[in-house]
Amino acid sequence: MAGVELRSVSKRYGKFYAVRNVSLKVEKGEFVSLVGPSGCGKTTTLRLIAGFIAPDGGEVLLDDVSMASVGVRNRQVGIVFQNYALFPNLTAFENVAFGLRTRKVPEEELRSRVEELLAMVGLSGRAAAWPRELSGGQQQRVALARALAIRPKVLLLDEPLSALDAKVRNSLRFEIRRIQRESGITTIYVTHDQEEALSISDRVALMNSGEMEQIGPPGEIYLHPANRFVADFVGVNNLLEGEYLGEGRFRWREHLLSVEDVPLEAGPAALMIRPERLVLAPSEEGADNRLTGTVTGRVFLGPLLRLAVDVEGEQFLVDLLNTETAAPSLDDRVSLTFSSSDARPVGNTGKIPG
Amino acid sequence: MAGVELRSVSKRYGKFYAVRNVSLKVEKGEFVSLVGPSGCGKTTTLRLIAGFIAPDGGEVLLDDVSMASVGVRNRQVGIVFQNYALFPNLTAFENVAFGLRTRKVPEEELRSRVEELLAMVGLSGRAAAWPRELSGGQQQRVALARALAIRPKVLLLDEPLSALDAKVRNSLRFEIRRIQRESGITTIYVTHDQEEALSISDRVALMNSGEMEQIGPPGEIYLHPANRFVADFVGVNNLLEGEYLGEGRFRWREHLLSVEDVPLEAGPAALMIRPERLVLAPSEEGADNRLTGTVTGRVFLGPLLRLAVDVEGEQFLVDLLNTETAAPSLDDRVSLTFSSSDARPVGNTGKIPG
Amino acid sequence: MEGRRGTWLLLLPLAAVLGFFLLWPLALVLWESLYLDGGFSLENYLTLFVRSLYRESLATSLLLSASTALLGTAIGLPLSYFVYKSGGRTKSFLLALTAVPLTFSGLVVGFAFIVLLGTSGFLTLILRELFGINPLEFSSFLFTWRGLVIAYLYFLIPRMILTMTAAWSNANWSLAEAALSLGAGPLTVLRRVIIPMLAPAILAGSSLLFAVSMGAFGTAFALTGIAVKILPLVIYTHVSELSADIAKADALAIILTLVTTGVIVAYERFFTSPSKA
Amino acid sequence: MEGRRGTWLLLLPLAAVLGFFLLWPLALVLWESLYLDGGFSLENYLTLFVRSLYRESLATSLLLSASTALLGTAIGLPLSYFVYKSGGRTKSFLLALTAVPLTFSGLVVGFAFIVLLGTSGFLTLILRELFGINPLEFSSFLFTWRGLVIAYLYFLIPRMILTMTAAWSNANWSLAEAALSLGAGPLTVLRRVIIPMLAPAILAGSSLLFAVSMGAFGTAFALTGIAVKILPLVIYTHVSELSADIAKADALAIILTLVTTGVIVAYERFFTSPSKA
Repeated sequence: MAGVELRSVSKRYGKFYAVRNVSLKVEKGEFVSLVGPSGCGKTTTLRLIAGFIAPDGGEVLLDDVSMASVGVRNRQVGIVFQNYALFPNLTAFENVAFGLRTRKVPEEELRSRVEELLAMVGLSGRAAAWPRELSGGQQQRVALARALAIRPKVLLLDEPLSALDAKVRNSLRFEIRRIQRESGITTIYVTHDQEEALSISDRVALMNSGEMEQIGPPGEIYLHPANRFVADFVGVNNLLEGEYLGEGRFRWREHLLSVEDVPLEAGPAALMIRPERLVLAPSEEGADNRLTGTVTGRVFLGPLLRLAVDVEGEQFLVDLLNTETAAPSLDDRVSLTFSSSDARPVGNTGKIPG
Repeated sequence: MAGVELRSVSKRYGKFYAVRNVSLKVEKGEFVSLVGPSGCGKTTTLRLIAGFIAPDGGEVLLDDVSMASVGVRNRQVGIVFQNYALFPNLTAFENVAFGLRTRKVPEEELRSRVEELLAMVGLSGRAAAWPRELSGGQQQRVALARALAIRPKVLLLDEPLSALDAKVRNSLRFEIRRIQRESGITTIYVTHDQEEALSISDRVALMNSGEMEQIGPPGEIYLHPANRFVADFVGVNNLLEGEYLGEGRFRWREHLLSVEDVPLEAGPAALMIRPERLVLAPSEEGADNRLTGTVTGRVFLGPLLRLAVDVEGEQFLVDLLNTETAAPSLDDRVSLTFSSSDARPVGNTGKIPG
Repeated sequence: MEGRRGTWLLLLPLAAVLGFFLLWPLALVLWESLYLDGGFSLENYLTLFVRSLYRESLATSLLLSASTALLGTAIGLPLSYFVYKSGGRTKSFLLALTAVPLTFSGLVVGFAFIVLLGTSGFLTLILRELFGINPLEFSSFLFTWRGLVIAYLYFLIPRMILTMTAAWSNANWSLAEAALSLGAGPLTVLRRVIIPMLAPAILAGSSLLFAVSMGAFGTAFALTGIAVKILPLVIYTHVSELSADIAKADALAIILTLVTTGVIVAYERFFTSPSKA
Repeated sequence: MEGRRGTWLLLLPLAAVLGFFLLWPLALVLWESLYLDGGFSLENYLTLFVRSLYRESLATSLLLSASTALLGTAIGLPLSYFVYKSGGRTKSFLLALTAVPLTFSGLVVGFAFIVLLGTSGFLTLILRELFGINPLEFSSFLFTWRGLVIAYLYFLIPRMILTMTAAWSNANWSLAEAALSLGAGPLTVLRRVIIPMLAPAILAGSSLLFAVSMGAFGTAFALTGIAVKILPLVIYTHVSELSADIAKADALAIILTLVTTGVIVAYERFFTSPSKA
């Protein structure tokens, strides 16, 4: 059973397609992120699901029921906005209670439900607080509790963490996922931050210019991007411009490399190698897929140590776990190797829907 | 020779100390970050160095010369602001030329210098553009070129990347460092983002409530935080509340752990273990520093795979490099070990100036 | 910044002189209104409440101002929503159009209404042709305080529209969307979300309308001469006539000023208080 | 949002009616000013430029408005910086104080100046005691257009201060700091950074001052009766006197409206154009 289904949904503004022929099926209880650069249509898609706007073509279904003639207030969706959107003239308690009051839930049941929700988001003690007395992170917790109060069919989050600072963003991200897992609610999470999307989602849907580029689990998106746009968007990558020769062979400058055998036409292509898949090897041995260069940069990224290695004028990034085993220093000569399954040729186009 | 030196500098507003007794010595050509939560005094410190405000006590020296009686316009400092602060009525070229024109640099020399600087920040083609025609990242590049044009004694950057989005932030960060390295200019970089500070600085100065908590190279701050504030601020950590018994012994619940031998009084303390220093071991063997638990979370963080392991109700984070070697799944029983040198007891106070 | 102290030294005397300049005339009016036969007395004020002319003029002014504020708000509020919603170029055009009447002299407005609705006014004559109304009867309405309400609305409605269009633009629409998604009906959204959100702006707008109506002179003077006894006109007659009674005019001016300033200050307090909804 | 179409349907006729209501009176005045002896003619306008009374009244009005706009800007600008810099509670207090004169009726302002500087005015009498000046000579100044400038400044300087205080608050001070750090002196910073940054606000403020001066009536009327020939007063005499010449008044009203609206519209175009500095 699908919690949310989009069937070839489009939304036009004049001649501009904000969303074009988008299909997506989200299982009940699944956590799916819509991710992409600003203006890619992810927020429009969310608003189509919520019912704030109506599609020009296609259909939106919640729990397998078409929403064509159902308005926002009857869709039973919980929404969390980037700007929190708490009612400023109501306390935290009354904000969470709002949806229950419109549903005329008896006072006693309402009280216990609100208290349970505030406890769930870790704000039991702040029931009487006004929104302006709460920090941004706390306000967003209240907004989350308010959205969940009505036991929605689907929880829609529109860049819920973008207005918060890095520390709060990181911790709240995992808390949202924990709460989602506990309540088992179907969730659609819109963000422009690929790291955020990859870290908390069951599946990630990557959008660009109103269309779906790829849908899949984080690992698949990360390791097997459908095209260069996806490869570029999902994060740090070594992308080598060269020529795919077919059958798992790729030419980069003078080097003939053994790479993943993908269904891509022979011709100009880019080779994608993740920084953590490049392995440092003693400089002498001869082997396949070996490139020799000089360490030109060394960056400390918390748990990671990121090296920049100059190979024939091209800069390669190499990620090592930041443990005390001897890592090369600046200006050291190093050899980089990689297995053929970690080097993926990508073309400029091509979509892999999930 | 010190590029910048602060000698017991203080700045009060009424009874509130924005900066209290801060000393800092930055070598010529060094890149030092001032980092800390908002309101910690880092921006005030920068403004004291720039000369926008005068200290109530102590002294600011640039190139070993006291600045007590030198105003902003004669200090020869280059400043980059969070909001770019480009002159909106001047083109990119004229913005960069501004400081040279006030210095009455001959037209020909000025022209070649500005073009060289625009090339350095990768904006050769945009000399005639108005600031409003440039993206945020491009505007900040122009601001950087403008600050460097006057060949300043010190470059001061005040949260230069905070207004930019994540992708631009990440790439511009390293470009700033490259340009700084090439021009060899003494640099002070203010940020609230610990990851940013750790990744590009020669040394990091961590401030809190107007005072210096710790000054040192990124690796030292990261691995040997002086106190709990630093340990907490610099990033994800496993912090176990327990008791330090002295001589490298620490009690956490029923477990007697062998830890780093630090000059800390025996008594209640926290034990800090970095997620990447926890090692997964086959569940059966018996050894020192072994904790057994269940995998409750599994988060995909690009090059990293972060596991949450529940040990006796306490959640431990474990970072693995995201390579295809078999990582444990949810609900697997795992054993965690760590070497005594990777487990550092920290007290609530204690400062380690650099 | 450098040289700030110098700037202050330059500005302080200037500020002192001008603060004095701004407040002195009013202080003087106040002083004169309290000074009677070589001593201080509230008699000028007491007279105002005893003599029916003054009582009635104050009552008429308050009635006129309250009516225009109320009607102006009621009509301007939905119109401002319409302007806000039109968006883009239409919105810019409508806003420019709305701003036009604000620059008219009050006198011109009064005058335009005479041309339109006066005894030999354009509309009056049309209505006589069509329905055989009596021009004198019809336009006599224009020269009462009720007629003034109509004329005042002409320049007050645009003020309300401009105030509220800004408020609509700054409104946080996510609040309304959140309420809808939580199952609230349109009326509940209006009552519990939109009105509390706009309340400060609505109050600001109507206070402004009230204060402007209290003090307006040109329109009333052009329309009714001194026939309708409203405060500004009564003050004028006391100053201009041969039997000038300056002390009474002083007291009336003080009362007029207190009412208008009071309304604006009371609103400011509300608007800038930290507990605003 | 749901039901938006319904809202539009409700609002459109309302908007149409009111747009008509707002524009009709003015259109009518325009029509009447062009309609002469059963045909259209520009004669009413031509007369205005031929007869010296009209030419002079237009010139006086423009001179008065330009002077008040210039002086009001020159005095209000540094004062607004002072208000902005005072900060915190002082700033709130000064802003509240500044807003007070804005709510005064123009009539009361004129009246207060008579009490202060008139022939038997408070200051006049003091100066007579101290320096033996001739009260008649001294206060005769008040009843010329130059005297009006002083009185107008009373309510125009606060307007300028309020406009500019907002502008100072929105100013990007980093620009000035950047210029200083690049070695620019205070004068260069003022000339190349601060003035370009504030230019739109300064122009907005002085346009407003100009437009308000053009249309102001109460203060001038209270001070000088109809002695000083400025446009609003000339219009008034044409309507109120027995020898009412409505057509001329129409033409004058149109010209007055064109000037004030023109100034504001010209400013708006500049301010909202994408190439603003």
